[in-house]
Amino acid sequence: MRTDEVGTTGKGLLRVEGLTAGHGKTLILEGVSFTVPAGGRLALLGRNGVGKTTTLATLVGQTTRHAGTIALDGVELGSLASSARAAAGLGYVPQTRDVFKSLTVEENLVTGLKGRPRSALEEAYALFPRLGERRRNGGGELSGGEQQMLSVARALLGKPTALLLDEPLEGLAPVICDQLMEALSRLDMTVVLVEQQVDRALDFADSVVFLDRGRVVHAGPAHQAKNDAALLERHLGVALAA
Amino acid sequence: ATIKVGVIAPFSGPFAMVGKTFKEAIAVYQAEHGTTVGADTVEFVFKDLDQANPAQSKALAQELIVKEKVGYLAGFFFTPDALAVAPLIDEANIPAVIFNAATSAITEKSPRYVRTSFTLWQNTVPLAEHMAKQGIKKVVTAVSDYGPGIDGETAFKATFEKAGGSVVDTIRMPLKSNDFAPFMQRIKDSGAEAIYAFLPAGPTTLAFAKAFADNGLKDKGIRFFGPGDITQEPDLPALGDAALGITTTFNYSQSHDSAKNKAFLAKHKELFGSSDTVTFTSVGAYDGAHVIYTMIQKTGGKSDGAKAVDAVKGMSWESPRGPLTINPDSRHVTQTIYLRVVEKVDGKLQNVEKAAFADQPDYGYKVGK
Amino acid sequence: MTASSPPLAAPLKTPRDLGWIGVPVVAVAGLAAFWLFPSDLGLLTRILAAALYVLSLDLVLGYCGIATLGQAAMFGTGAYVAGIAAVNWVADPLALLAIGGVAGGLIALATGALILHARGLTLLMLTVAVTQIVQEVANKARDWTGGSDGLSGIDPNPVFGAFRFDMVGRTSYLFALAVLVVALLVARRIVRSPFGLACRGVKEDPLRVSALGGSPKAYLVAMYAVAGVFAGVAGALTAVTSGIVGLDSASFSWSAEALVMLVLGGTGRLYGAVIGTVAFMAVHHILAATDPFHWMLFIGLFLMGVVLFLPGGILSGFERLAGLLRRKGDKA
Amino acid sequence: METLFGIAVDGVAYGMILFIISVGLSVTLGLMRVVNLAHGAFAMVGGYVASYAAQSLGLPYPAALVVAVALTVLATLPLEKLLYRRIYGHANELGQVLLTIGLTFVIVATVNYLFGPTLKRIPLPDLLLGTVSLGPKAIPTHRAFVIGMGAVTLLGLWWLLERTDFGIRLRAAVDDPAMAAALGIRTERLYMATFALGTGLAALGGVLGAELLPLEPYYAIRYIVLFLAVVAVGGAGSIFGSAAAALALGITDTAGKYLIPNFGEFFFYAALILILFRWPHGFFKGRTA
Amino acid sequence: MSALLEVEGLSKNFGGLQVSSDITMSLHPGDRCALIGPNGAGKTTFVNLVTGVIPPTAGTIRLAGQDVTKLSSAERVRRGLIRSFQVARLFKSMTVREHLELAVLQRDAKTFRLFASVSGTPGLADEVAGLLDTMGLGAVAATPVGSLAYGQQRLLEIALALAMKPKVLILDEPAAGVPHSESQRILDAIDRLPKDLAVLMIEHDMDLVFRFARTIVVLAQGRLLCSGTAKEIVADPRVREVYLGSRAHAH
Ligand SMILES: Nc1ncnc2c1ncn2[C@@H]1O[C@H](COP(=O)(O)OP(=O)(O)OP(=O)(O)O)[C@@H](O)[C@H]1O
Ligand SMILES: Nc1ncnc2c1ncn2[C@@H]1O[C@H](COP(=O)(O)OP(=O)(O)OP(=O)(O)O)[C@@H](O)[C@H]1O
Ligand SMILES: [Mg+2]
Ligand SMILES: [Mg+2]
Repeated sequence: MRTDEVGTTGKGLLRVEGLTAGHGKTLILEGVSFTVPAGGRLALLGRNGVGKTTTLATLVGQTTRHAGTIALDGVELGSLASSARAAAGLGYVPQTRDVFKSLTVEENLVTGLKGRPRSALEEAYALFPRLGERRRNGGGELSGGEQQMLSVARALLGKPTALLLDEPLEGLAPVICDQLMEALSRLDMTVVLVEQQVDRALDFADSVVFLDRGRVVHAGPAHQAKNDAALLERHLGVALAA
Repeated sequence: ATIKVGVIAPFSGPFAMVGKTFKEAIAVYQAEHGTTVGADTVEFVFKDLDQANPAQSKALAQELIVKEKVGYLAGFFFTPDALAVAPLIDEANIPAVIFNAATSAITEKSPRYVRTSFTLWQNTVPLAEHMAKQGIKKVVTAVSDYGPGIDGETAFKATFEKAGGSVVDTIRMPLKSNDFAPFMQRIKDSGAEAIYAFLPAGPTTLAFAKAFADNGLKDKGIRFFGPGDITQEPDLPALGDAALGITTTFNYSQSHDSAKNKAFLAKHKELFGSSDTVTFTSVGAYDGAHVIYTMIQKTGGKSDGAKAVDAVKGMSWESPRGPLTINPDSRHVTQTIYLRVVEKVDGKLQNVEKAAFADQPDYGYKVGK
Repeated sequence: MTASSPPLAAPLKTPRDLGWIGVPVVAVAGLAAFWLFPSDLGLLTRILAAALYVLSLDLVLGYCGIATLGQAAMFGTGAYVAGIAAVNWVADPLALLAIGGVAGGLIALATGALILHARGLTLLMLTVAVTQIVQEVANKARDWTGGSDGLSGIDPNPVFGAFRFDMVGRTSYLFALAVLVVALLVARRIVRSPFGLACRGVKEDPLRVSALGGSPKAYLVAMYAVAGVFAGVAGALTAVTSGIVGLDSASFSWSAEALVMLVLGGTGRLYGAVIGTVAFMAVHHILAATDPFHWMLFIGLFLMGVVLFLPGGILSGFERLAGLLRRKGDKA
Repeated sequence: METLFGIAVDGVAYGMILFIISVGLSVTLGLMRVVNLAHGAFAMVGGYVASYAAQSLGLPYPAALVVAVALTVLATLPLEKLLYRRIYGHANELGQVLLTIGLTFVIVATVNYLFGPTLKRIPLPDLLLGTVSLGPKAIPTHRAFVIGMGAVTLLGLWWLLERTDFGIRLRAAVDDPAMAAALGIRTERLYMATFALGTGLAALGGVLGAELLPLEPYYAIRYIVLFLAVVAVGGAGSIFGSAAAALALGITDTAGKYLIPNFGEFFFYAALILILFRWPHGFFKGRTA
Repeated sequence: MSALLEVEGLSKNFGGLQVSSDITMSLHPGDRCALIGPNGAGKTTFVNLVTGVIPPTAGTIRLAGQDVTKLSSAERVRRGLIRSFQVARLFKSMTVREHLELAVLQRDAKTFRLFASVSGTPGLADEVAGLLDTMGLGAVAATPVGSLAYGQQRLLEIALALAMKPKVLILDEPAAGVPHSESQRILDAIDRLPKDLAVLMIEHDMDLVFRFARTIVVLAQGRLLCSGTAKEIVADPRVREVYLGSRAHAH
């Protein structure tokens, strides 16, 4: 893959090879491979139900891995417990947000600190002022979008070396989307982004992988894909609003 | 031939001790009198019924009669379990010898019941009379709210008031009570000089006696009377000094001073290493075994319930607890009831006999509820 | 996977019950037991009645997700009302079952309407409280129920005026078996009805059900009442076949035992109730007979073993076995 | 008036004992969402250890208390690893019920075998014997002591669970274990620690409560309803809730027994129903999301 | 024509926080209205109020002329006020088909039939089949919903709403997590609905909003900011400022 040649200085080199995984016995992914260089940004795209979420979930260790390797900066994560992977530098924003409903906003953020001082919480409130206003509210009381913000902020607080985002823009107002993508692009960490807003995703990413039925069906640079209407049509069934 | 006797009793669960004492007492009896009567060998078959459960009791009796082909039923710790078999023993014409279940009404329910234990009336009447004689005027009754407790209350009230005393308050305590402080408060407020208390032996009695001491009723000079079950020997160590001074009437105490009892205890110790667990249920079973042996002998081994029961009506004999007679109509043992006080006898808490009331019948027979 | 197949594996749907074979299997097994253990009919009869009782719990727990420790309230009510009726007025066994069922259903309806707004532990506690109160009423109403001495003297007429309840217990057993089989058929019908479907919806997410325009509580109360009828019949059946009713029939521990037996067999499958009951009571009986002093140790280990090695209950074990065999079959 | 005062004092005393005995369950059931019916068994184990330590080894009461708690925790930690770990999680409540009942049976049988069915006691130091008088009303010194211990436990737990990162992480891990793990929280260790806390508290309660709930093998089963009642009324997982509930139930029970002893049972359970009707989630809405 | 849904002076506070303040609006037969606004503006709350999930602090709600403010949510559903959930809320262990069967049976008030059989209910199977292919869920009909991809669950959400034959249909972010290719299905399905019913959609995906809505209502901090046609809204500087942001012109 071309992405291999991109400078792999700094931390966050994520290499996934021959990943075959699923839920229990039911296989979802078959031999998924891709590599994201340190600080690289990969967009992981595909239709409904092709295995995007399963891929990310497998990286963080929430599914059953039948074969394949997951290496972050050369450290093999595949056999580690979910918590150990997080410790090794993985950050995860699940599609279903998964905020802790019984904890307050502030407590939710604390769970993401990974040992950093509480003062660090201000970073989150700076990124999403809305959360600051709600810090005493129960996580379950938040609006859909607010939960999304909370989930993202919580992941960022841990200063992961590689961040996995599953449709982070879902349910966010366009302005907020702008702000979030803007904030993300300022981060220097490896990012794997699953997103339905293909145009935004491709603007953000430098390389892209298309999944179909649990397999990688195309991998390449993002800018190329963005202008290849046929490709998008084939793998997503959409042409971007020009 | 082999004649089987089916014993239904708790061998597991909270009341496992009872089954154990039954079993041991029977073993002692057989050790003394052999396992044969005339040409027949007597074999005891034990069935576990861990708690009051009449339906199960009946099923077990059925199994014993139909499958084990027993000629006699025996045991029965709880009243309902004894009552449950009435239709069976009538239809199968089999005698049922009750080692414990103490509600008077039972023997009225079938002519084939014979009982070798005691009833609450039997223990309570002499106690109430004694208390009256002591010049006690005002008493509170505190009993667990179930059959035996209520029997006790009724018996006491009737007798004590007839003897000129007055029962200032009758408290029926839920069986599941843990904290007895409020009852103690109530007893205090009632201004009674003494209480008549009955609870099933075990944790509740312990908690009750503790509360009695802890809440200063003892110090206030209120006296504690009751049927002997509440100070049965196995519980005394746990009761500790809280039990000192509790005055009870009962048909048996380990410390009963008689040759028969000494022999009985000795044999028990010989067989089982210790006789600490010997208590009223032991003699209930021991004498029950005697009755059954007599029945077998008198009927020459032919199983005929009606005959067997008739054969023992009116029979008298000397038991470790004293002289016994089976009253022909109530088919319940007439026996001596002893007045005991809990005292420390060389470091060990004991029910020490102070007086004896001879030939006490079941005053509760045909009294009805 | 071929390109045409949708990107998902075979549905992981568990069978809701053993299908139509279940009922005949129970009937046949029941008759077999009748021939095999002719002198244990007393115990076997109790097992059948208990199975019906546990089945009633499965309707609530397995199909509505209401965990209750109060099933004995309905069982006890059914038993006592039928018993009292038998002692005072009615003698026909079938009529007595009907009376018990109605009584159980009514008490369930009344208490259910009162407590079923609650969930989880709260509901568990409420059901316990109801049971305790029912038991206490039975204890207090000595003149009617005999209190702790038990309600004895129940002596019903022969079934259909022809088969009298003999000492060996043949009539009792066959009578109980017939009742259980009928009950299974009815229960099976109910859980596969639209009503059953709605109840499963409530089990999963009550709020979603009300968003579909249904009232979750109405379903719960209804099913609770239906289960009450089953439990009441079971109680009456016990009263009729054993001729006596004790306070234990409305006790907390009897409720707890129902739960244990059901979970042991497997919830939400009807037959799990039967299997669990047979397994538990048989094991209990055998252990208690062989080693009364320590049966508790072994039954404890037995329960733990099932949870650890057969999660989902004994029935799920069978299902997995069947699954393996089937796969073997496919290979061959 | 004096009567009311008497009822209040006895009620509070009883309530605090209930709290001490039940709070451990509030931790395992309320916070970890494990329907741990073996709570009574653990409490009993604690009691027996203390009884043995005091009577056979002649240790002084405080020492016996510490030994009991420590040994119980040590003895039960393997259980967490071998048994409980497999049944954590919402989906499995019924499995939890069955397993913990089984465990209880095993413990009962074992204790019965080792110590016999007779009642055991934990002799009190002279300090705790006798009574202390509060105005017109006197209560056993031992109860006053328990009240004190209860208050300490209450505050300690509240601080631990609400004010420390440990508390936050724990609640997160209970709320959504998978997500918590994905955030780097080591759920297993957290659960183990909390389980230890729960059993430790159970043991403490078993020892301190022994005067009221005497030790015998069936202790483990006899009182479980009582414990559940306290937790339910308090609102699962809320420590203050449990305390409030314990007091409320204690006072209710006392009042019922004092005023209408012959219907005490009705009174208690009727009150329970009313309370739970008014507060379906317990006094302090439990942490059930 | 008279309004199907009328909301008047609707307000809601959570503790001190005013989440909806004095909202007044109405939907008429045939309306295709989009409700947009920043996160936390109070859109979902508004839906919850209208559908009776939570009680309002003040205000009245009328459905086809009748005041339903006091009615339970279930009662409102029975009167044709149907909503779909922002975060899919489904019965995890039940299959897709069972979901639709339940919805239809519930709609026809047949769910208290204890002794009937589901499969035997006349007309049910066909109707369910119809719904399945409207949403392209045929392939997963027998799959327990717990093992559906999120997007597929969203489609089922819509299918359920349709199954209930609504008079007023409220869709809370129906396309969230559904890619554009699929979201077209949703629009098609909505287009096929009887013309005389009113649809209110909450959505952050602007193409979808513009493709769907004839009128757009903007909510901000619990108040109605403005309403109008797509053009007017896009043109409104306040809307750009609080909501659309820079990318709006892309459309
Ligand atoms: N718990 C589960 N058990 C079994 N199969 C599952 C489970 N969860 C998802 N699947 C299946 O795995 C496949 C991939 O699901 P996944 O959520 O990864 O898709 P996705 O690409 O994220 O789709 P979407 O864009 O809708 O989120 C789907 O076909 C889904 O049905
Ligand atoms: N139960 C509650 N308690 C307290 N605050 C609440 C509660 N429910 C909602 N809120 C607050 O009300 C505000 C509006 O919530 P709502 O869900 O209506 O927003 P929304 O417009 O749907 O936002 P989104 O587009 O992100 O879904 C949010 O700030 C939320 O924090
Ligand atoms: Mg996904
Ligand atoms: Mg919303």
